[in-house]
Amino acid sequence: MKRISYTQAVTEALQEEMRRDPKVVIWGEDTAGAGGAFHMTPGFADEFGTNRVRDTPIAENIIVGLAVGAAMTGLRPIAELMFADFFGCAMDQVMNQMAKARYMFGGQITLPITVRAASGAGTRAAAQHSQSLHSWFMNLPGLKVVVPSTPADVKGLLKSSIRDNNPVLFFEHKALFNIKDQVPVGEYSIPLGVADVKRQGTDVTIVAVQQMVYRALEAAEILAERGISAEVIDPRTLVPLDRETIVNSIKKTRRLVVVDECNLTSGAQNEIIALAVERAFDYLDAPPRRLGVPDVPFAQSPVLEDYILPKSGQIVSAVQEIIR
Amino acid sequence: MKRISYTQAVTEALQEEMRRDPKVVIWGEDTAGAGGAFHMTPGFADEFGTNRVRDTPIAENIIVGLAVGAAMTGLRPIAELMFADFFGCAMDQVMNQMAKARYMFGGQITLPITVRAASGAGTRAAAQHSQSLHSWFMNLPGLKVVVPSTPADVKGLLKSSIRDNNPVLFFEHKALFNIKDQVPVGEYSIPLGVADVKRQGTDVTIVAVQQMVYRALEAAEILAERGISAEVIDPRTLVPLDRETIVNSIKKTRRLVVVDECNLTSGAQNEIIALAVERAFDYLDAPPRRLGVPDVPFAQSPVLEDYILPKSGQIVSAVQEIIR
Amino acid sequence: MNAQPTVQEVTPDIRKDIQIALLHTMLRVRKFEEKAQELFLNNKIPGFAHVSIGQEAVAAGVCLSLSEGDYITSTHRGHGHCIAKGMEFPRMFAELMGKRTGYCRGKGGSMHVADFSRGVLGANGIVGGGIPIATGAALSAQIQKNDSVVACFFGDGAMAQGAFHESLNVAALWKLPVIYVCENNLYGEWTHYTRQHSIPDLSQRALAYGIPGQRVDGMDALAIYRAATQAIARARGGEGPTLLECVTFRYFGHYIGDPHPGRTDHEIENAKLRDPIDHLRQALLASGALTDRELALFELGLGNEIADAVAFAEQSDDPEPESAFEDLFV
Amino acid sequence: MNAQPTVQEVTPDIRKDIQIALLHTMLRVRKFEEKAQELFLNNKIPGFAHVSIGQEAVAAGVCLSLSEGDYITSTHRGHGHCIAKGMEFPRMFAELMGKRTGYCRGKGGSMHVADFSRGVLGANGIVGGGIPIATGAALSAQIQKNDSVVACFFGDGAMAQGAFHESLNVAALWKLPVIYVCENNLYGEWTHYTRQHSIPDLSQRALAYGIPGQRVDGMDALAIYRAATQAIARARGGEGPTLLECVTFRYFGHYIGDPHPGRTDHEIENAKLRDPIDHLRQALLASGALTDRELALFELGLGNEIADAVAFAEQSDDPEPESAFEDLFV
Ligand SMILES: Cc1ncc(C[n+]2csc(CCOP(=O)(O)OP(=O)(O)O)c2C)c(N)n1
Ligand SMILES: Cc1ncc(C[n+]2csc(CCOP(=O)(O)OP(=O)(O)O)c2C)c(N)n1
Ligand SMILES: [Mg+2]
Ligand SMILES: [Mg+2]
Repeated sequence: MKRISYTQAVTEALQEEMRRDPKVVIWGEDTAGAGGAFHMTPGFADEFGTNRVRDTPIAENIIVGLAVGAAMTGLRPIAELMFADFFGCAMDQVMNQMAKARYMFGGQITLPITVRAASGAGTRAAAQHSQSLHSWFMNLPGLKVVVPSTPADVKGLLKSSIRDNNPVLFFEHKALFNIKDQVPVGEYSIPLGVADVKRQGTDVTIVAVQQMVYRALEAAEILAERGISAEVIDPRTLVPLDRETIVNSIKKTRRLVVVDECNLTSGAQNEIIALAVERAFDYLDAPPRRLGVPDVPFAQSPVLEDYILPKSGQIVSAVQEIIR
Repeated sequence: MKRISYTQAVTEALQEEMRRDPKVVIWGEDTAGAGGAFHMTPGFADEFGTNRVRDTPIAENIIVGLAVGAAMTGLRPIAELMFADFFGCAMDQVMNQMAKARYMFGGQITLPITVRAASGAGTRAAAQHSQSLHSWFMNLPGLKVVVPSTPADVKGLLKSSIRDNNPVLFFEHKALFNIKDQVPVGEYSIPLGVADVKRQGTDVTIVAVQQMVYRALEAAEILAERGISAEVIDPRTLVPLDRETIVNSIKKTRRLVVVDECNLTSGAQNEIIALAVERAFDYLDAPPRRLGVPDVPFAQSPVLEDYILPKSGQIVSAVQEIIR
Repeated sequence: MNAQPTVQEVTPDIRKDIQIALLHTMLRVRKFEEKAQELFLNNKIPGFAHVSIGQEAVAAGVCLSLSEGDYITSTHRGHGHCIAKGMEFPRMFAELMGKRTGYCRGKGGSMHVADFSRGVLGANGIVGGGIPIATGAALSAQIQKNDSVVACFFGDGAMAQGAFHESLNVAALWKLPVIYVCENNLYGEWTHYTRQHSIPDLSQRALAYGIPGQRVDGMDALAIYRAATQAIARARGGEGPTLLECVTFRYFGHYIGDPHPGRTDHEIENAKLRDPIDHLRQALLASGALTDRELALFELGLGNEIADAVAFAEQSDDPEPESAFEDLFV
Repeated sequence: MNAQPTVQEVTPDIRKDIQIALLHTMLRVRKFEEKAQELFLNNKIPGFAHVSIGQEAVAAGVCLSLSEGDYITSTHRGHGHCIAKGMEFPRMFAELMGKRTGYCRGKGGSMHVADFSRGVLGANGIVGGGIPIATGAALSAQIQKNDSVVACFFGDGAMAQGAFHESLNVAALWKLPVIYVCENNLYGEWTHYTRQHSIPDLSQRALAYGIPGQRVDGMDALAIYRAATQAIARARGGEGPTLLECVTFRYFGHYIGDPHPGRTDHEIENAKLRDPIDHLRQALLASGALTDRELALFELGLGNEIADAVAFAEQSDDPEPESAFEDLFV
């Protein structure tokens, strides 16, 4: 094991896959010359050449569209969108082309595409640079959706995403960029569709994603001090979703709290709630609870941003309300 | 009362509002010269002039962007996107500008915009012309989302949408265009945020949207023959959502089935399920059930399209499974 | 556009067999689409379908300039491109009818027909949706250095989409091997292109990207063949993209069954006087390059081929309902 | 760009008081942003912020050509536009610091500052995001026949976005009263614009829309004022949009704190030799239009104004947490 940051994990995964497979190519705004807006592709242009590593103009629809056309004709592209919010500019190619092409064309092709983007709040970047959009993409058949929380997960899941023969949206959480943790040395990958139980427990299941995993773990510490044993599950990929692990945990703990950065109404949280009532209704000793961002955009003011992001204290309260 | 079609109801609402308020303007592809791709603005250019009624180029992002800029500076625009799928091309202006502008700017302005688009499946139009995207927009704070099922609702809700000082997405369901029904004569409107109980019942609450309202009513007929009394609730607007009416119904019937055309994973159905467990968990005698489109795009083949669209028989079965 | 009919000379710079192939291809497209219209109006084809009758010269002229390893992207009005690139009638009809033997197993229909084995990267139901994809395929050819060229078809209407601009800028910047073929049939749906674009000569948009732009008579298969051959050679030679605007006309409405009331009879009849098939046929017959008998035999064969293809499609089964769950993920 | 410094003559075609106002406006912008940099680096400004130091001539030249009822849309690098259009320091600083007294009550910050009472329709965090909005405001002015004109600012990078193309086509087609002002500071983030665009002279993109395009020295406030005044008169007269490309330079990195390592010292020093403020100041002093004393007094006043504004902003409270729930729906 070695200790690296979340962004270093991205870099290593990209680099190893580009070394392994000459069909892997990467492009985005400032990817080549500047080594990436978030410095995740440093020196890539030198190592792999500007044929395989490219700076694109600022035009997100073509950034994704290039990947669709290239994947149809034999490459394994990685497209960088910088901020997830910029999916707005790329949405036609994402929703009407990339997600649907294999299906519409009766399975004639595969589309081994990875689209990477930084999502999430906590950096005072305001409404247009803080969104979490995974609920949308879970509701768009044809895409896999990956939401890693730790450096080790980032590396293992990004390698699997690149190798996957389907389009994958890979969300890197901005507030976690500088987190450092142990990552296995040498070749390894983590399959898509396998949740990780980040903490074992018996009294309540907390399902949390990305930044919220850390807040859930903090909450679990506090709860432990109060004699409540919380199990924290990080789904790691939302499509495919490891329904078994989640359902089994709920059957064991008989209580569920879901915490995510999606806005509450029609957020990804609901999928876990619906799963619980669909597959474990009779096991539930209390109503499942969802925590998320209230239905407003993010403001730039730290006071306002912090106020609407779920905090560990709220997770603790939610758990205690259903374990009375 | 008089009997008119769903599309005639659109036309009447648009026409009455344009007559009432000179600030109301409308544009879209073929809106003026051809009277609309779906013939919902016939003769508008003649009556209101090509200053207020315009044909735009085929460029959805600017169609919405024009509305944002125009609303900021005193107009009350109606933007036509033809098919809801084309939101893909307009998404930046929808998600990063229209939905957020008032909030980002600290409430300095209002944005009285109505964006109309035809959504839903059932017309063999395949993957890029059949989507139901309301789950996404429910998860995008700053927009109201309207999903009318009957000509009377169309007319009353469209008039309210146009008069509303917030951005409203108004979805017209393609499969209902030719449905005819009674509509009040003379001026009337229906407030946004008030569900309609389309059929009263005591044994189960069925929440259904647009085309699915009709299938739910069919199911309710069949269930009635079998001695089960179903209440069918049409939320009519998803943002704001009339949570009271739905929760009260669930408390009364103690059972819930939700049916909608969103794909199942992270679909709008989940919001109703989450609502039920949040506000009526202790009343539920059985797990709430959701019906929707499985997680695949629509195919052109009628056999395939019909296979994945929820049918009244499935609603009946779902109800019977939870009323054993 | 000049509405005066003139008998064309056999053009010496284009080989006779190619001229005949152009005629044959146009006839194949025309007959296919006439049959598709009939089938649609008899409710044998579900959903939407759009025919390109009148515009066949563009599909034929461009696709016959391409090599086998080359690619095309097409549009909602794409039957012609598909057929000219070698796709076969039986599976085309089957796809239009939503049958399991169709190219896309009934999932695509007219607006999403594709044959990747022949380099057809798909029709597209989104106006402008194929332009970035074509550009990506060209980037792929450049990266893989495999000598392929992409022909990207789109309508006049599509040129207003942001996707057009983003694509041409990148293709020109990187000198990608792609040619952009605007089929300007004067209308996007029912609105004249001059009411959708701020300049009357759309080929001038090439100036914004520093690439050659050329306005071509879209009713003249030879002119298109000539322009496309040159543009493709340029693309293959690493000199980058070209924008061709082929000015043409669709004889029928926007979709099958649409009367397109906004056009005058005069406008339509005028265009028909310049019918691309009639003209090339007359020229080839007049010059002796083709005999009446050869042509009659070809048309007979074509008729039979169509009849067989329709029979194949009609006799094909619908997809298994459960196949709705196939073909999404690998 | 010519790097040789030359002393400018006072230009006779622009009134002296306007020339002085241009200088004052540029100084206001420069001093505001120098202070903003300092505050940011002292962690007084959260989030992102981008300064336009070096580019002030564009904001001043364009905004001083506008009338009060006119509008602008701005970008992520928008302080200059806002100040030149009359927004005031105290609420600007307060907004950057996320305070409740800010123009947007702390919700917007640097990237989303706006003042609708002065026609500032918002900075924008989306590259190209303001271009459709400006076009919509111009359509609104045309429909309401209220004589307003819109100035739409964007960077060289934004010109690659589809939104640019869609907007210019519509504005040109309908002859909307808008001027499109590209601030070409040679870089989008850290990539030179010639590696983002297929043509070196971005003003040539106007040809694609049939509108005038003009490349202007973006370091010369008078040249910009002249070009903008003409374009605005044209727009107000119903003749439609103009594209102005103002070639300029940002002295600092992409965002505050960014070193922008890809540029050479030589490149930066060369640009500074052409500093828009220095040049106009020298010209006005040399010609006697302005005295040293007048200038010193102005700068003194400006310094005080900034100090007071910062004090106001620093003393202002944060927003009430609950105000996060306000301002979404009416
Ligand atoms: C993004 C998008 N917007 C609108 C439409 C609806 N639509 C289908 S075809 C068409 C006209 C296209 O015009 P043009 O590009 O000239 O092609 P043509 O039909 O003339 O061949 C329109 C507006 C669509 N399919 N996709
Ligand atoms: C849609 C979108 N894509 C990318 C970005 C990230 N980004 C912010 S500023 C910028 C560079 C913009 O360049 P330019 O338009 O030249 O403006 P400048 O910063 O030079 O003033 C980029 C890529 C963004 N904010 N929005
Ligand atoms: Mg056309
Ligand atoms: Mg720039």
